[in-house]
Amino acid sequence: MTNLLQLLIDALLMGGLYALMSVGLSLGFGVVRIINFAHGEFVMLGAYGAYWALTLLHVDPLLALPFLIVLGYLGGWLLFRGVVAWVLKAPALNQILLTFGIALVLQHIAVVLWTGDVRSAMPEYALSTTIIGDVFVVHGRLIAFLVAGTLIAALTTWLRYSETGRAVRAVAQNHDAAILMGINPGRIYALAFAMSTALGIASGAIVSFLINITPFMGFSILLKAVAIVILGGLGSIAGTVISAFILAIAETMVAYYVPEGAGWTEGVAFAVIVGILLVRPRGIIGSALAT
Amino acid sequence: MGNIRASDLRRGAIGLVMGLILSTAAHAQQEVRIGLPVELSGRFVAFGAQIKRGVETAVEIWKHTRGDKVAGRDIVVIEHDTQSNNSTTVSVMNQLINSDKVDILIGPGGSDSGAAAVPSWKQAATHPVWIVPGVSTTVVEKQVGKDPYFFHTFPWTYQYHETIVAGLKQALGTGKKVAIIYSDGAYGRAHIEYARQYLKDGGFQIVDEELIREGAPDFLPTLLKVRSAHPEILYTLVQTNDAILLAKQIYSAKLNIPYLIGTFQATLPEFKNSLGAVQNCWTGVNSYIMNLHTKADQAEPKLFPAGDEWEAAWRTKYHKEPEYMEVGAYISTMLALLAVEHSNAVDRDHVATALAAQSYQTIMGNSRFGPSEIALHQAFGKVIDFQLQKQGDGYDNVIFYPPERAGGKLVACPAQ
Amino acid sequence: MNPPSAAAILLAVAAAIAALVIPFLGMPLLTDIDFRICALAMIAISWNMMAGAGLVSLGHSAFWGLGSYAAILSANDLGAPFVVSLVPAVVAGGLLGAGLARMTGRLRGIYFAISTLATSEGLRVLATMLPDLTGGGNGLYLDSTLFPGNAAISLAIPCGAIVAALIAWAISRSRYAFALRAMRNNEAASQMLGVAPIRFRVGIMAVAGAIASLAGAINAWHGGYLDPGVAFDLKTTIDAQIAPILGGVYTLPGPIIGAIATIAFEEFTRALFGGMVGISLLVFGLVLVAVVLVLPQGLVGLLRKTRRR
Amino acid sequence: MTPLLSLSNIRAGYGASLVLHDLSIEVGEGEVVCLLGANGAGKTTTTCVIAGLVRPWSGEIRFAGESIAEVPGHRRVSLGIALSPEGRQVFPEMTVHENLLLGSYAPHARRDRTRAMDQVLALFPRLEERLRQKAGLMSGGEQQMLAIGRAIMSRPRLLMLDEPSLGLAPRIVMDVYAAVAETARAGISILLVEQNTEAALAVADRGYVLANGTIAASGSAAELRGSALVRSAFLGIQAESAP
Repeated sequence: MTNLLQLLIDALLMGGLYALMSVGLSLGFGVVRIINFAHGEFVMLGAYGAYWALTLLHVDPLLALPFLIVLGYLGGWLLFRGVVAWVLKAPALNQILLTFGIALVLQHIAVVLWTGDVRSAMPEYALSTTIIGDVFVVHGRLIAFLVAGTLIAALTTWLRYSETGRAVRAVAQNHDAAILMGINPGRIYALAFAMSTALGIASGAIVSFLINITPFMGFSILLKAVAIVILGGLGSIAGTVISAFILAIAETMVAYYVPEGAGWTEGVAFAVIVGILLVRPRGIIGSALAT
Repeated sequence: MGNIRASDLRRGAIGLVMGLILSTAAHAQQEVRIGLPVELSGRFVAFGAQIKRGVETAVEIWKHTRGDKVAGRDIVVIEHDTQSNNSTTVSVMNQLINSDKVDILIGPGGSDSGAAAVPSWKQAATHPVWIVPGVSTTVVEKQVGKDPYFFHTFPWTYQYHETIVAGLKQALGTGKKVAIIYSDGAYGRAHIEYARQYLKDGGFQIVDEELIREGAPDFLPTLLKVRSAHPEILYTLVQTNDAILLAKQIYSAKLNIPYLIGTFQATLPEFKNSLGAVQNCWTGVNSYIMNLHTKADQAEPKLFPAGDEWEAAWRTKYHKEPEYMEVGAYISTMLALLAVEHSNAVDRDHVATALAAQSYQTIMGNSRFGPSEIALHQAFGKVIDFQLQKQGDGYDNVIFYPPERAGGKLVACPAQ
Repeated sequence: MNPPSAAAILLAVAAAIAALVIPFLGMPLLTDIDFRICALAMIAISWNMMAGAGLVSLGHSAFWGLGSYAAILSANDLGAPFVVSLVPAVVAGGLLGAGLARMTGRLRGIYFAISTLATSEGLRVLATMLPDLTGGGNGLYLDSTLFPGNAAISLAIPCGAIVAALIAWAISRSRYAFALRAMRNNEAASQMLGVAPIRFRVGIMAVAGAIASLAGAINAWHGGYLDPGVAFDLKTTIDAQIAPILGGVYTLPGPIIGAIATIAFEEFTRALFGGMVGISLLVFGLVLVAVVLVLPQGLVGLLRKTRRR
Repeated sequence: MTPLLSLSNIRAGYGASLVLHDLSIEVGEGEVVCLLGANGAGKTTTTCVIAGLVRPWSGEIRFAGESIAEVPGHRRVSLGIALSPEGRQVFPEMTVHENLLLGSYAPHARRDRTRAMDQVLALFPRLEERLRQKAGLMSGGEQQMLAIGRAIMSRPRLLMLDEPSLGLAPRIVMDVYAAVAETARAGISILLVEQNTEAALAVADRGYVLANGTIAASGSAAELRGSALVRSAFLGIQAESAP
């Protein structure tokens, strides 16, 4: 049953991408306790960044990636200090509306600067494939999977073994105890939010040669990331990565086996959100943190 | 706030209202008001921008040749952005018809906007002449029915498939196995019925029909199902964004299907620029294709110049190739202005009868309006089948049907 | 809620009369704006009711869309005239509201918001994938023979808005109000005081859902055309939040003043920037961010502050 | 000899409710001082004010001769102030080892982290056995040892312990207090906040009795042990006459 094998490979490669897209959101929520509704727009900006690097400067998206990550980090830091920091104590309503507003602004800055036309980056590895037996692997997807894997591995190692990484986990687990250790929570919030933005930009850069780039691509990405983060347990990085693969596999299976399945795939993410929230509001896989 | 008495409020409101009523009435005689309900932001911003450029150029060239007025009236173009949002489209149509009291409506471009615009036009007591240079979905044709004030200068869905299937039949004979991929939106749903009907009548064997979701990131599962059906022809009914991604994923999945059939997307610059080599051997239809070296119209050589001259002028003005909806909007505006000039009136009956009687030789062929399956006034229903074939380092639209305009033959896509 | 001053009552009555009279002034532009303000006021009041019980809805387009389809389908398939077709819409909205409240009983804050978002997007996928019922992507046209004329519809929406405002006013004076405020501040504490959160939550969500669906239904008749994208448009969810936030959350006049401000602002940006692609919605986003940062209590909060000083 | 820590006329509370009314206490260099009092007397608020988690409404805090009221919470550990907080509050998802590493997060502590680690593991051998285990899965007593160990890792001059014996079996309480005594012998001044009067007075040089936010009595450990006031303050009954 070659098609099944092919489906699993596609799902696996797509799962890596979904993981990178949602890990940033999960980190942001784990530490700063805010679901950033503008996360999809950071992915969009990353995609445009890689696209313009390739078309104007003839720099391959993978070479542009480090610069985009740094830019994303700085942008995230400024956005946090300038705007997001003021609503940390505000009720959930204000936080949701604020990030919603930021999403609207970023979306339409993109429309004003680059119009609504469809674009996609086309480095030569985007479409070339290798055939193994009668299963084909698209180079672009494999590369995206590998880059996503390395970035997530780097993130988890940094969180586990570095001083600041431990400090971030400490703030996420117990804000007051972290202060007693000499950790400045304000700085850690800004750092975590900036990293979450940088991760969004990075996933945008590697998505630029896989799917279409438009100013309005952010919203559907956000909803998928929210479904994954909720399935994986809010704030748990490991849970998020596992549930990213689960969602990718579920979507691919529905697309293939259910009649007119391609139409229903988007419904899978929403069914997951509603289903999980009713069964176990704190998410299933990762041990969720007390919000 | 508390101290304003209710009576003051009332007196102020009435004064405002009277002022408004007087001003609109006075303007009616000396103007011809053209309303543009166009998408200037949102998903269909590309179509809206094209229509706007087409209308602007037409008015400019008219003023250049005939002077600032038409039949003694100033030309006033009123444009409102529908934001590619159907509820905004309803309010924009209401505003143009009832408040701006336009004489002629031109637009919108996208099928969804067109579908949403119909009810507010039909419900208006004396709805104005409405020329639509875009919108292919027959949902609109069914809603508009035999209305004498509706003019369509763009092919309907079935006119696409009538010509595509005829071209395929002439090139490949009958009995070939066909797989169809269609989108779950208005576009796909509208086209699938006619595609099925014309392909069956044309003697083709439909082996697979697959639905895809508009804006989905991954079509591979669908392509695997198509691959197991082993079709010789892949017939796709999707709009620009999905068409680009689908073309890329078909290429990387190495489906090796000899004939790749699309509808309009192969003509769009976004399709060509985004795909590069991947666009090779995709076929499509269009009512307008560049450098067909059409001749100028005898009666109005300045308003409808020769193809090459008009295209050159367009390139210098906008530094880009002209696209079909720009040409459609240009011609629609010219026809409208000529109708006002011939009938020397702006009321809808005179303009409608004058429009229906006209016949000019334009870049998109003869402009005569005739009945389509349901609607009364349809122009430029004839489409041309073409295939993107590699010529030197670029890709050209090689026409293979109808025979009298063919410049080449349909070729199978190279195996990967 | 301190008892409203005489001026406030006068203003409310004047606004109600204006909303009812405008459609008959023969001013189409004004009638269209009046229609959109009243429709927005209805969903803003509905959203504000939910927010009053501590429930942040990100799925108001679900109620709006469900109401639209219920009305148009009952008209086209069952031949129900305008007013009769509003009944299934109200019932559908109420059931969805109550269902959501019961289903998401334990969820608070962000979780509730996300489940409403998922519900509205889920309904949009359902509407797209069931073409024989809803016409799917092809869209659904109101059977024009049933069209009761613009007057009836232009009158229905202000009545809907006035009814919604009266319901909100009635609730604010009932013991519901104190229970809801307790729930908003601290669910556990209110439980101890004998307030059954589930019962109040279901009640409020049913009423608020019904109001939002009624607005959607009347708008569907006004527009005459429906497709999943229109019915479950994200913009409805955004507008439903912006109006109460702009006007002042948890207050009675807030959603109404906010609705007027939002539509006025929308017309202003469309007129001023209409021609330039995307600018109008960009400015709108900036205002949203600014309002949340600068005016958390919205205009009414500002008004109250200035009057008290 | 100026005291290491001195609080004068501290008024502090949460929101609108005042908890500490004009609290003044002192801890000398190398001294072990205990702060006794019933539940809700304001003991934890005191430690939070000193550690910088709670801003006092008024009054002065001086540490090693300087006023530290303006020093933010996360900088007080670098001055040498460490707190093992009420309820232990270890980082549940992290291992014992990671919790201890975090204890020495402050730059000055990071420099001789290995020596501090050996010292703490010697002081609490049970922690060495469970070094790789998640802190959240350990017993109350082990978590208490970890909390104290974590505080010691920051090389403090003043170690504050907030109710270390709460909810522990008597045998574990003895181990904990043995470790406290050994730490005191190493010259670290200790502020011991406790309800367990005997255990505290056994270790302390001097002490205060806190009742309803003010100091009801103070004196050497011996004086306090005998005084009726300690009993009444502890049981919360209002004593007729001050000693």
